[in-house]
Amino acid sequence: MVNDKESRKIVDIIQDFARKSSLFVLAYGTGCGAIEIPPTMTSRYDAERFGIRGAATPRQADVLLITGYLATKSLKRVIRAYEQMQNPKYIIGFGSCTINGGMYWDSYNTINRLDMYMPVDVYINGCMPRPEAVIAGFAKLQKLIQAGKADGWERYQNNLEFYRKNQKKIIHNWVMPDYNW
Amino acid sequence: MVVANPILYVALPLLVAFLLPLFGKIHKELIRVVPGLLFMFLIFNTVVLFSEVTSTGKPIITQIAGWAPPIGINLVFSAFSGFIAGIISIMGLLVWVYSYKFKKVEFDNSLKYFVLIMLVTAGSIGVVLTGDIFNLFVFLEIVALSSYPLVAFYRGRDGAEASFKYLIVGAFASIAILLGIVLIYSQLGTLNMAEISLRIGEMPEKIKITAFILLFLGFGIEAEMFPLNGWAPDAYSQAPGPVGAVFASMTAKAGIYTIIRLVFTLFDIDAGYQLLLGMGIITLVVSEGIALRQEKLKRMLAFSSLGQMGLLMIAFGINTKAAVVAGMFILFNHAVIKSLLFFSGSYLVYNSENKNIKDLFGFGKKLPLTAFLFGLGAFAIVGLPPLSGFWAKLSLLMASADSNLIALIALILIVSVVEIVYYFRVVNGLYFKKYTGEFEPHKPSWNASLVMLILAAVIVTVGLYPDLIYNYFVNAADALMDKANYIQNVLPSNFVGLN
Amino acid sequence: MSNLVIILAIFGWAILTYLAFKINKTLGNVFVGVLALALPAYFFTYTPSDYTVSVMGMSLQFGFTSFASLFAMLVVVLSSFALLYSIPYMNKKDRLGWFYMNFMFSVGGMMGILMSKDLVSLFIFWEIMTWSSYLIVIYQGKKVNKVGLKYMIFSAIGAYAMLMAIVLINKWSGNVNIEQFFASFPNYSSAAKLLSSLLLLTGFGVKSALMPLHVWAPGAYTKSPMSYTAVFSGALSKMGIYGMALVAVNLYVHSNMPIMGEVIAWAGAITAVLATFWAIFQNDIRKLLAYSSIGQLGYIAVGLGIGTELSVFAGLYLAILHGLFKGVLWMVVGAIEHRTGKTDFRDISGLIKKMPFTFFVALVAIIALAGMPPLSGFVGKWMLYESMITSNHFIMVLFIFLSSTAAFLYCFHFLYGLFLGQQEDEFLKDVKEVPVLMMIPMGLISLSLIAFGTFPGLIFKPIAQAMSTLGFENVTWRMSSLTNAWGNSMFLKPANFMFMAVFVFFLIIITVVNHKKTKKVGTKDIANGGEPIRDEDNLHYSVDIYRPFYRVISPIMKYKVETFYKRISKGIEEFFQFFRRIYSGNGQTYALYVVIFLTALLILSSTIF
Amino acid sequence: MDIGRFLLTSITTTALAFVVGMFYAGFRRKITARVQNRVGPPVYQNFIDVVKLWSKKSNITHGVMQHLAPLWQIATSITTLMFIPILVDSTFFVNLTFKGDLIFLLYLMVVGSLGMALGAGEGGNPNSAIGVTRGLTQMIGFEIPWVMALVALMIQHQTTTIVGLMDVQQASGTWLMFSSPFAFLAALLAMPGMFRYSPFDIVGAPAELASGPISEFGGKYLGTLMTNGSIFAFVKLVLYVDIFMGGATNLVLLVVKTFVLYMFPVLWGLVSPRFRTEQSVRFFWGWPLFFGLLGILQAAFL
Repeated sequence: MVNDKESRKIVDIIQDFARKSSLFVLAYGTGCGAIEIPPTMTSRYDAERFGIRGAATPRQADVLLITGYLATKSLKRVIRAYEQMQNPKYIIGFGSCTINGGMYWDSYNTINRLDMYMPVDVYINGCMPRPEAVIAGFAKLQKLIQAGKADGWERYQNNLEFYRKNQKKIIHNWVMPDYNW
Repeated sequence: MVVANPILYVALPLLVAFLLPLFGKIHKELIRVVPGLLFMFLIFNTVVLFSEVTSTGKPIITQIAGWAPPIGINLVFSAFSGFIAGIISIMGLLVWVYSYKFKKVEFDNSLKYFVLIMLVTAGSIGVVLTGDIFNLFVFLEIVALSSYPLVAFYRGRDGAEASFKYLIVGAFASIAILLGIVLIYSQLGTLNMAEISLRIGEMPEKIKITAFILLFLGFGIEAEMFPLNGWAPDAYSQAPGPVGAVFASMTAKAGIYTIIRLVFTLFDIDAGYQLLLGMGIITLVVSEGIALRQEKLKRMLAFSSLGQMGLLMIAFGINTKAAVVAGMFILFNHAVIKSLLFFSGSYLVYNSENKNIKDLFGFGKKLPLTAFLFGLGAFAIVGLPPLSGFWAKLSLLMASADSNLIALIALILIVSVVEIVYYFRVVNGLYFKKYTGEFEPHKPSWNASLVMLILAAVIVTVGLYPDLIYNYFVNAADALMDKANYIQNVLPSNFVGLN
Repeated sequence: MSNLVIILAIFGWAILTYLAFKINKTLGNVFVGVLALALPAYFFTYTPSDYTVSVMGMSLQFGFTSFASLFAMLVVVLSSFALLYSIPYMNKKDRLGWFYMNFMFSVGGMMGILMSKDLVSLFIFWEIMTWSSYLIVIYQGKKVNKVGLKYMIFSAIGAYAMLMAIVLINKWSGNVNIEQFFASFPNYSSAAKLLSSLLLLTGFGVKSALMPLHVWAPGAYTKSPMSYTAVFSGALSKMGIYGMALVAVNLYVHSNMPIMGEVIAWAGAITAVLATFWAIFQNDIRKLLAYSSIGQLGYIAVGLGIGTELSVFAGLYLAILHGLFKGVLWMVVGAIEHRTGKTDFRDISGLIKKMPFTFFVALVAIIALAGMPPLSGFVGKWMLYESMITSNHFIMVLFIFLSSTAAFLYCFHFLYGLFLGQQEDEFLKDVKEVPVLMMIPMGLISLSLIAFGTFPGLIFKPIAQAMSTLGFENVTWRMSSLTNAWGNSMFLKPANFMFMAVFVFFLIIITVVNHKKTKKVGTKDIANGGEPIRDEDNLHYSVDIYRPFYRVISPIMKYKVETFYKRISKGIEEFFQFFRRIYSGNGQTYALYVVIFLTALLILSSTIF
Repeated sequence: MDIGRFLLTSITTTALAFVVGMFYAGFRRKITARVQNRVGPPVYQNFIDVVKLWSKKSNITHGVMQHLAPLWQIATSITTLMFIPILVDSTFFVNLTFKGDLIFLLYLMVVGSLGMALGAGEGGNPNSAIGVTRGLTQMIGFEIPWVMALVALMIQHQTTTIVGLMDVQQASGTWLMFSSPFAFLAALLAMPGMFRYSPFDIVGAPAELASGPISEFGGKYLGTLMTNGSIFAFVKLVLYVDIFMGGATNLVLLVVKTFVLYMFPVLWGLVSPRFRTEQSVRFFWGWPLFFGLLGILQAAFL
């Protein structure tokens, strides 16, 4: 996939517009940040305005939200969920914890940098990020998608060995099936 | 006719019975061979006489010692009595073949056995053939007296007990019959059945009925009618294997013959038919019901046999020609099928102490032929086509339908379902229950197998083509139903005179 | 060549086959194969001629009516397929000669029933069919007393009811000829009409497993080898339908007793509903299909009971069709049993991976069973519904609709539980597709099911001929359209072709688009909250899957007819136990009986004589 | 039949159904949002969703049945559409209107669900199987009153075709929903079940079953399913309108009538919590069944 805007065909532009305007979110409530999802989705902030809605299973989802700290135990599940999602797929790191560990930076059972393990497209800073910030993050993601630059899923494919190495450092009893695309 | 004569039926077996010990002195094997020869001759006798009866259409009447009836004693070989006599002699031969090796090592026992069998044969055929009521009584006594030791043959406690019960009840039968005969003789002054039949109207009503009741009771005991058949299950189950078949195919036939003669020929009481029918129904239901609850094979077969006797009484109690034909058919079937069941059944429980049904579980694989033949017999007796039992049942049902006895049809069919239940339980057990290993299967000897195969062949053949013997039944029924003809043939002069 | 020869030839061949298996298994199989091929070859080429045998003063007549030959066609086709199928299926079992002999006996029995023109020979062949099927039911030796004896008892009750009817008919009509019975039936008194027809119905109802008399069916269908059950449930139970059609149509419809037809129809409707409910909750495939068979026979009874032209036509069509698709389904079960040795939903899953052909034929048969367009089952369902609606059976139509909607539940359960769902490598390791000889029968019947879906006229012709025997002359039929009594029509070709066209169009689209990036993944790779599933985790959800529905209808399901029968039989046994005490084994008692009997007779002599 | 003309009309009909159905789904989301005091997505949001799903770059399938599952659905929907008169006495939208009748439609309409059930089953996801069993159970529930309503109409007017029923309404000038109110009530109450809208949405409850039967479907499969959903919704609505509301003489009227009818399950769904499976079956076998019976009695005896 070529990333410069000039060479893109009209079909790609339409498709990217559709991808941007219809984001199905697999809200994986890993950490305390998950509490900010309900106000984002419900009447006060109403993310559905922007075509953002929940999806029940990874098969249907486009966006994986990592809501806050990621315990080593849930990392495995998150990776699994991500790998089951279908391309193109995006990850939004949510809150400080996903950037550098946040208040859990020295905890024995959380990971500090999410992008060592998974390809993050957009980070939303804050502890907690308020719904406004969340929506701003989504807007940023939408811009990236429209520009064809939200290529986390490609990075994951291309650098799978790097991610696997880091993942296996954390997850000792590795029983995951192979990532097959 | 020199060679074949009805008298030989009675005389020869009696003679052989008495001479058998002497034969035994000459050569041990003779006690086995001679009865067989005798039976073969009896069958020959039957064939010859029967062909004559069929060709002339008249019964053969033999006068003993040259005295003409009603004074003299006579034997009447009609299509009816001759048919039963034929069945008895053929079954006798088969029993003989079956039990040829019976107790071969114990000379005394086998001698006893064959003598008794001879006596039973003589008595049974005598009962069937005689035209004289007192002689009938005498022959019945011969049957009874030879049956007692057969029941107690094994000299065990149970056998003796069964025999004793038989004896007690048999004594009642003797008394009742004798009293009845005395009553008749005192009123009519004759013992000839034809003449009694002719002049029964002369008897005062009360005495006639009393005599009828007494004879009915006595003959009912011999015919295994409920509730007079308490002796029968014990006797059947305690007697040696082949004797069960003897009882079913010979003595029971004699017993039912007496009661048929009583109702059909001797007396002119219409209620007699209904009484016979009613008692038949009760016998059928009670016996088959009890057979359902039996745990011992032979007792089950015995009760089933009683049920068949009930069926016979029903058939003759209906008193139409079709019903009597059906009755003859059932009589034939009962002899053949029940013998097959007794023959094969006794091999199945050969080594078992208590002869329990559960002792023969799994024998289907151990004794394939015997088990198969038992199964075939079971299929036949419950009336599954294309075996012979079906045609008998069908003709009985059609006869009852013709007489508007719809409830009776339903009853018979319900009882047939009960029959299916208990027979199929045994057959299922034979083939599909696990072999306990407690009892060694005993292989039937070749002669026993032969007999069973012959019986099975008869069952199948008659089932496939009932017309083969159907005409005999019709003729027999004709002979039985036509009372006037009977009287005319026995007493030509009197009958004409009366008219 | 006379008709009787066919039957005798089959019986003779049965015995020869038995002997052949005694010599050599291969030889025996050859014998089986020869019959399987010769039977249809002979049946479809010969010209029937009547034959009369005289037995015991009754004349037994043999010959085909066109109605009987419709059913004979089903019997011949299904039996020859089932015999072919048996050869590989039964290969590893023992006592094959016995099995095939009884198999052929029952085939001969069925042919005999259809050839009989009088009631006695019908009864004889009926009983031959009954005991030979009984011998096969107990052939595997499982639960012989519980299942086999139950089958035999019910069959006997039915058969004896029939026998009673036959002897009564013989009395009332003067002979046992079937046609003359129908001719003289209107002259019967009303009690005689009721009695004779009800008894006949009981007889036929047992074999066709109508509701209060169905108790034997689940066990018997389950316990016989599947290759025989295909015939048992497909063709043998149709003998009951055959008789019922004769009774319902010839006696009730044409003799102005429609109320009895209603009784049959209602019995059928209730059977259809309850049996379907029971089928839904089964966890054994064979039980499921057995109950389903009972339910399907209920539809047929409804069609025959209503007795209009369309409904009888629908009933006959469904009867033939049920024989075909249930034949396939039992063969499918047999195939699964053959390859996996299991028949319980607990043990089986994901067979589509290893047995795709079997899955395909099962799918076809199930769609036909469920009555879905575009396959043949729908044609029958359509005619049945239309006939009910046009004849104002509006409550009954709801029962039937409830039943056929509920049937979707077990249809799904069947396909999903066996073929779909989680694929367990451990379980599927040794499974492979069935041998070709088993595929051929299943495949051919499935093809016919597909063909009849669009061109039911292929089979309408013999049905229309059969209808003329039943007194519906000149039934009009068309190759691929249906019409009801109000003149509303259903055109199958446009409907089915439209469906297929759209299907294929979208199939192309969905396959072509993004084809390279469409991956096939295993069933362990499922979205389950991110937890990877290990090989030993079995997430197959196929046992007790309809609990919510059970909670809804549990008030009905509490009552089982079987309990009622159990109570009756227990009562009877206890009653006879009482009798048994009469024989105390004591000589004095017996003597007492004699005295009592004598006294009673003497006392009662004045009243008796 | 002229095949070219048929192709034209059928494709037009399908396109119409697709567009209208999509907008209805959009309106439903919009209305839902407004009721929940939200702005909600644009009404064309569903088009975007479908386009997005079709433009997914990878797809997974568990096997051939799952691959075929959406096809059963969509083939069913479009075939059903062909058999339903879109407009009264229209010379254009004839399609296959005169080739089938209501019994056929009743059966045809469930083919899709069963094909879908098989596809969902092959996915091997227990959630799908649970969803399917619930869906099938619920189907038994709502089909009965629905069929009762149809039977009542059929026996009253002695016809089994939709065209026949529409002719009856044309001739009498009265809609069947007024002349057969009980049948209409029964059918109306069965409607939310048919749409699987709340309170009968336990089949695919997202929080409970992870969207049930479709939980293994993504990308183009889900896109096909959504397309089908909109067409099928239109099919059902037009069927109701044709049968009970006299059909429509032009497209505007058709849209108005179907939209009004559509509001019933939508609005009811908005204010209802979710029924458990057995509760929903009991619901359908309660009042709707009673109304259906009344309808049949009315048809049979009045």
